[in-house]
Amino acid sequence: MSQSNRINGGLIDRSQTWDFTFNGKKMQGHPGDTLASALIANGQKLVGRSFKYHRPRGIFTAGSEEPNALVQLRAGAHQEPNTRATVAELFDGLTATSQNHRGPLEYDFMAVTDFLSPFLSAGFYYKTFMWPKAFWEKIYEPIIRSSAGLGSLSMKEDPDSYDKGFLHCDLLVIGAGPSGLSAALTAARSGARVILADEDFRPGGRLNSETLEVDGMSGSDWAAHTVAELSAMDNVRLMTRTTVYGAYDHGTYGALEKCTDHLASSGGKPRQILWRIYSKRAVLAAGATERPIAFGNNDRPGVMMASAVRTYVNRFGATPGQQVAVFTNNDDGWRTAKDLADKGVEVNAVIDTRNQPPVIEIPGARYHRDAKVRDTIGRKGIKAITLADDQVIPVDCLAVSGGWNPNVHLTCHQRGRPEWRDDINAFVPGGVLPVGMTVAGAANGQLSLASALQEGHDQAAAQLKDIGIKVAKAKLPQAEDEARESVAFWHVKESDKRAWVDLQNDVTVKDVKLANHEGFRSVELLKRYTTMGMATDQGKTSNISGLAILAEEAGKTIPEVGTTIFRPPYTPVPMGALGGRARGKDFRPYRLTPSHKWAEANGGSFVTVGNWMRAEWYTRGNEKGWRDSVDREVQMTRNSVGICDVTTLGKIDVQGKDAAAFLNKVYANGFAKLDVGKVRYGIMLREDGICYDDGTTARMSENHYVMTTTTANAVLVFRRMEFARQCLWPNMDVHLISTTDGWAQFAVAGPNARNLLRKVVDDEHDMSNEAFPFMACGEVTICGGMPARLFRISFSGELAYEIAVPARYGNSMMSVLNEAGAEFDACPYGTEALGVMRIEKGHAAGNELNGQTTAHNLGMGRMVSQKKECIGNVLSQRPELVRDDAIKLMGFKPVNPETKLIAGSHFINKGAEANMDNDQGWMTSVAYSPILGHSIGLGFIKSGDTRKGEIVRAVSPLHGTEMEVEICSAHFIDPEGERLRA
Amino acid sequence: MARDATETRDFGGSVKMRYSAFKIFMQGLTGNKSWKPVWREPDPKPEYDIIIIGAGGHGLSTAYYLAKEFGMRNIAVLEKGWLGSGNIGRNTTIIRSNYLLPGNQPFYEMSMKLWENLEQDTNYNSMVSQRSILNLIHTDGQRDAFVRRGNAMFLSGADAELVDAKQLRDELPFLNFDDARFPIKGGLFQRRGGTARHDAVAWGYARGADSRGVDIIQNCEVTGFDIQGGVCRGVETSRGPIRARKVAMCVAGSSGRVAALAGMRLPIESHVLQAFVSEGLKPTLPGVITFGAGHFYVSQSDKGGLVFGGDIDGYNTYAQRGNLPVVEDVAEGGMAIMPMIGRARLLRSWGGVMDMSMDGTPFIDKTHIEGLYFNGGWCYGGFKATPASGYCYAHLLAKDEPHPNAAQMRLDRFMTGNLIDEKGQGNQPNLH
Amino acid sequence: MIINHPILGPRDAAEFVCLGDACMIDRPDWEAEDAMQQFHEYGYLRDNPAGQHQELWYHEQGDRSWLVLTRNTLTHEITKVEMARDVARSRGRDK
Amino acid sequence: MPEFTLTAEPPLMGLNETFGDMVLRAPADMAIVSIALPLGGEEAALKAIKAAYGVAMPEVGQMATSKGGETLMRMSMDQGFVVFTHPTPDANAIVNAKLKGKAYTTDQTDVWCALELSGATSRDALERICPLDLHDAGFAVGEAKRTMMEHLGTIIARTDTDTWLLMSGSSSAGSFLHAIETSIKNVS
Repeated sequence: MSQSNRINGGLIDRSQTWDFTFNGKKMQGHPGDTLASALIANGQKLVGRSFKYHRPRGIFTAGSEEPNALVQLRAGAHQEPNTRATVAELFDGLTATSQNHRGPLEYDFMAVTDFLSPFLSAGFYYKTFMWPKAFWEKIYEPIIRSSAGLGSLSMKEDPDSYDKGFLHCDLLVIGAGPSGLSAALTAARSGARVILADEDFRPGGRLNSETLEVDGMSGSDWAAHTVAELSAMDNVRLMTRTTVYGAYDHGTYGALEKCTDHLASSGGKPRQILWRIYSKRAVLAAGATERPIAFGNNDRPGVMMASAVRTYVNRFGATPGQQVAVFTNNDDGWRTAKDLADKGVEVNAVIDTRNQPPVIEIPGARYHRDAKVRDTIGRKGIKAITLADDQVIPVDCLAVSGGWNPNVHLTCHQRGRPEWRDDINAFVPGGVLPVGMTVAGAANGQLSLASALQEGHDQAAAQLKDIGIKVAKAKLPQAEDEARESVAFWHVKESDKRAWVDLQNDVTVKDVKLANHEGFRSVELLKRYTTMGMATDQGKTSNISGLAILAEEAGKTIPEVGTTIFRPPYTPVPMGALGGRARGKDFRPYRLTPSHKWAEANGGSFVTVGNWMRAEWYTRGNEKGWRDSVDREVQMTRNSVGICDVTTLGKIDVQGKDAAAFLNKVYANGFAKLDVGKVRYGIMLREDGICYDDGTTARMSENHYVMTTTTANAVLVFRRMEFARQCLWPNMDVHLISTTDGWAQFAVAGPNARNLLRKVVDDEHDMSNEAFPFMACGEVTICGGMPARLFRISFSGELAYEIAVPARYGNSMMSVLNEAGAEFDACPYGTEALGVMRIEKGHAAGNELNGQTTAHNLGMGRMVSQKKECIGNVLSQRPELVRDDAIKLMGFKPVNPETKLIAGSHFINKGAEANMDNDQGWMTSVAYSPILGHSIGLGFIKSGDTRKGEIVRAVSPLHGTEMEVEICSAHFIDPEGERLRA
Repeated sequence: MARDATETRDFGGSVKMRYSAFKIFMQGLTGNKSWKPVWREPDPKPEYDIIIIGAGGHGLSTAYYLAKEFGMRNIAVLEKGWLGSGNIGRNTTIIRSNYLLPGNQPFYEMSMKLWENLEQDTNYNSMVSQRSILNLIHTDGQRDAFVRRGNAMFLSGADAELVDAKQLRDELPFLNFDDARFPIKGGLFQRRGGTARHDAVAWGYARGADSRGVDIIQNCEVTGFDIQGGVCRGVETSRGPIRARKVAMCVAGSSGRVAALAGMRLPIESHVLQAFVSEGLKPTLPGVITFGAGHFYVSQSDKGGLVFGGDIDGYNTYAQRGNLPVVEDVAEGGMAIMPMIGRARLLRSWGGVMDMSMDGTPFIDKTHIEGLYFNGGWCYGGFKATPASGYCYAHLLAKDEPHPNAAQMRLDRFMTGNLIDEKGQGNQPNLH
Repeated sequence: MIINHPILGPRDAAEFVCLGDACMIDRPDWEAEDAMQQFHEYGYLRDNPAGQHQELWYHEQGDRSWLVLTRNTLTHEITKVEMARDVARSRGRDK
Repeated sequence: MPEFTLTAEPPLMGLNETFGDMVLRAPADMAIVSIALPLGGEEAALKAIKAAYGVAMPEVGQMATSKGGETLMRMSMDQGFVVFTHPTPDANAIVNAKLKGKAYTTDQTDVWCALELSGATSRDALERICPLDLHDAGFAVGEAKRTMMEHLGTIIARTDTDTWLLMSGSSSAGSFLHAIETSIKNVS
């Protein structure tokens, strides 16, 4: 019985038939179908289970407001939970399964909750599950969790790719229904840059669902003609399958374009694109959403929105039932009855809450005026309805119309607060709308076709005028004004059965009443207590009814109760799309050092340091673990010479007549009197007196300095120096430019460093200790004329240089240095050996300069000049920061040399209990010193400078360890600095 | 704290009902018709011993502990909107005590212990769920810092557990171990950390305070202070003046605005933190996962939504909404660390206004105006502090001396230099 | 947000880094007798207004200029964008 | 004769790829030197630039090309770039000499890597990563702007109707190329 409910007409392509499956059942549909329309055509009524009571549910709407028909689409890693069947386009081979049930959909074991519903009223869980105490997490909560939720993730990596993009326009038109098309047409013909976005795959909005005419054509034909005209224009970007999901500041909108969701496979292209649209002006033409009426058992499969029934019949050629009744409080509902009857579907009753003559004569239908549906019958699909006067009418579909709610969502994303309009019994956009946005058509409460077309034009014209674009004269599309009278009618009071307000989250009229009774009287409290409007449909079909019932219950008017506001996104947006390309290895860019290739070819193992990849060590033939390599690199360097790529250190060119004075302000120590050809170590404070970076600055010429920063802080230092230059001392002639990437810089360290460099540096440069002593710098040439910079600085504590060449020569330079060093048994060393050597030397690095420590703590308190204006020196002198018993950076060695120290251990005095009150400080960095043959550490400890030789305990309860350590000087090797001056 | 069991008498006269499974059963049989209002809606009296400004989590818990632990009853909590409408109603519900510094960690551990007994204490199920919280480690330096922190946690009586990548892979196989830009090297767990149902925390405290006679007055905005000769004697409100012996500000997110009414400038800026929830999903994540390097943290609510967030937007604002760059930044972090969430959809986003303090640490202190007290500066860590903040603030208000666990949370610490800067970012609020 | 840069025109705020209150331009005199007190206020106390706010933004992914925005913290409306260097000079800062 | 020789290996050396109507290539031997205008010496510096290149330093965000083929690119009020074809690592010295010390110069050649993207649909590709308005109304030929693409600071210059010069940090050249290539593939 394939497509038993397929009827004539509709905007589907019957020349092709596609196969798909629902819960494994084979079905057919056509291009132009949604999954929902195809399910309806195939007579599938039951499509899912509700959230709390696991009630059987069917398709309720025909759009993105769908609360019931959520399915898992596709399979395997492509499995996509909670997809609304009403917006999922059919494709050949589609597979869908229902969700939120245990056992088959028809016999959900969890439906037992429905029978327990008297005990599961709103907020019941706040009142129980508290005894015995341990049961909440062990028993109750796991049960709640597994029965809650809806669909499942595959737990596999999303196999699709996503992209992002940026668009700019004069006018963004949101929604391609009648008012949107009219607005776009006006703007496009006037030459404005227009973006027209619509969530549907077929532009036209309700025009595709109705039998109304525009300019003498069917509405859908007019839409197609208009779209064709717009598509042909260069200044128009027509974006179908594109939902504008959020209105952000200053005319920025977020939009999601679904590119391949309607295809069986994405074919390697991005599945979706997340657009950021920068608009000068916007017209919101998002239409309106029909709302239900609450009555007993109004959630049964087959109870549908009247407009949705019309959509399925008119647009998709599929009827939701063979025997349909219409329940309405307004004129519009009658059109459903008429369209059904016109298509030959039996309409056996029209029930209008109003006491008035029929709006339209419906052949074959009995008219019940001033009547209400009290209850429905049929657990897995409606079989009959019971009216308030107890008449029972057999139906297999009930079309319900409770009036229309303008889609004001995007108007609320900033400061807009909807306003109530009594004449249409609905909220319309109100308050302060997002900058540059106006609203047209049904979204603005203009619910008739003619007025929507007119307002689309008018709003677009007004917006263009506002940005100085002349509006071209053109004939307006013409249509009749259809009947739209309605009354406010929210729920059938005669119903003694549960009447649903929020279908997905199972919130009933009784729950709303209970919340009000218990004191949850603000709309926001109601929402939070009952969870009304918090389901995946964000309450598109429930919120207004809910608050109308709350108002009734509290004896207030709807405007007095107010409304909850809508927040982005308008419809849910996949995380994959929001993440775009930035995932996996593409999460952040990689920065490679100039010698990266050489390192790859020479046993380099890499580590991420910020965005940089640095060689952490270079493995040689027989080395089994990293320690072998690192110990060797340290020993070879200290014994002869080692080479390390230190390009990642930030480099800033500082130039200008006031450069010296400027540096004197940004460094805490003196920089006013640094000679040309000299380098100085400097520490930088934040304004709060904390030491945040250190480095060296070399004076290359009278007005030219080259500064280095730590790798981690390069960007921050530059930013703060620009701040000082532009905002604090704006009249200094000083200029900054980053050259971090421009120079490949290598440390050459060890007793043979000079000997090695002599082979590379051109002969005319005197490398002797006298001519080029410790802390000298200069421009040199190497390898026969190549410009380079040479600095005699040392992080390792050895005789050492750093030599810089233009970055493109860096890889070659690493090779040359190693070749030149071969005769000295030179070795390349990585960040680990660098770290070991700096700990041996007692130099502070990131673990010590962690943004919490002062120069006083670091043992450099005297470097902070109080005799000049510089950043941070004043506040560095606050009493708590200069206490004598402050923590001080010290060295630590294990009493038992076999013990391995642990960074992050805390120091506790011998005999004291290990607790916070007795905390003396912590170990910041540790290393195994191959030179000393035991583990060493740096750390901060209270009054450390006066406690040398004392034994304390380094405790790490995290590891369950405790060891005795001796406080010592942080300079484990060459404390007098003889090596580096050699 | 055992006194509570029998205290169900409403000072307004009616008898409060005690919640239990049996009560639910009986109510269910009789159509849920005789549940009592959870709180009264009293009119303000002309004078109170203590006025608490702000019926958010901290204000309500302060009132609750004042009444319950310090025997004070003549208290009003004034709220400009509906109770719980501040940041207690818009956060990511995480509870943890995994701080580093001595000025913080004992306080948060105190809070954790109060959380652990909250439901029994308030007779309200706030769904405290100790599902664990994990901070991922990506570099050696980060591990060193986390070891220091984990040990600080132990030293203050909390729990912590260091795991390596292999252990993590066994426990959370869906994390991106094989293709990560920043490889996962391990993590620091606090197994006692987790989540709680944020709104229910406010409701539980409100119900508990109300039943002990505290007047919770909604829709009552404070418009000024009655300060005479350096002494605060009450407040002006949208419902008229109310006198009080002590006035306690507790309006994190609006601290700047309210303090300005008393002529105070604060070491606080207001910033927006966005938070997000996905559509409901069957159980996906066991606990709270924090990917600090990627500005992303996430947990799953009992209802099934993935609740997640990241950094603050970074600009001063009082608007409860943010902008796209941060939305995308957060999602990027999520996709980078757990690419299996790609097909989950973000359902709703919102923004909460944060009191960002100058060192990232809050204040519970007297002000320079006698009789006026201040509680604020919670940055985006206020939710987990709710019980201890209320308890310590109540202690300060009742005894006029700080609770030992909050003794360093002083307003004058920037003058003395006793900074409590967990992140080491200095006096720039948007970096904390 | 869009920042209308005085030289470059409208740019997405994502290109910028926000520092905070423009009072940070007014760095106190380090030699004043109450310098510590003044620096405490400069470094720590903020008006934090709900409304017009003058604040510093840095165009890190642009021309590296520091800007002073006049922006409303309730609505996010930006009514003025100036080069911070000009503002600093007009407030008497020199070298 | 020196014992050792250094070879240049710029990160994108020799890149030349075609994708449909788009061509992506790395310009060879592109030298870049920044010019900072001394405070108080702006006029003299601008004069020296004009004298050296025969064209005036353009307004911020604009480019100007000299007869000799050098391009002046003004990146901010007090700083601009001169971009020219020059293989050896002495670009700074050349510019410095030309300006006779009237401005502060810094060699930026190795700070950047460059890609030139051309073709009728190049704008569609760039739309996926560039937040700037790339249409004529927002980006004329001869303009150069600095922005951010895929977390990378980038200079984008429109050198012809369908030709764009893109410059980003040289250390992240691989990621930069990957970002541009992905954009191209996603639209072609």
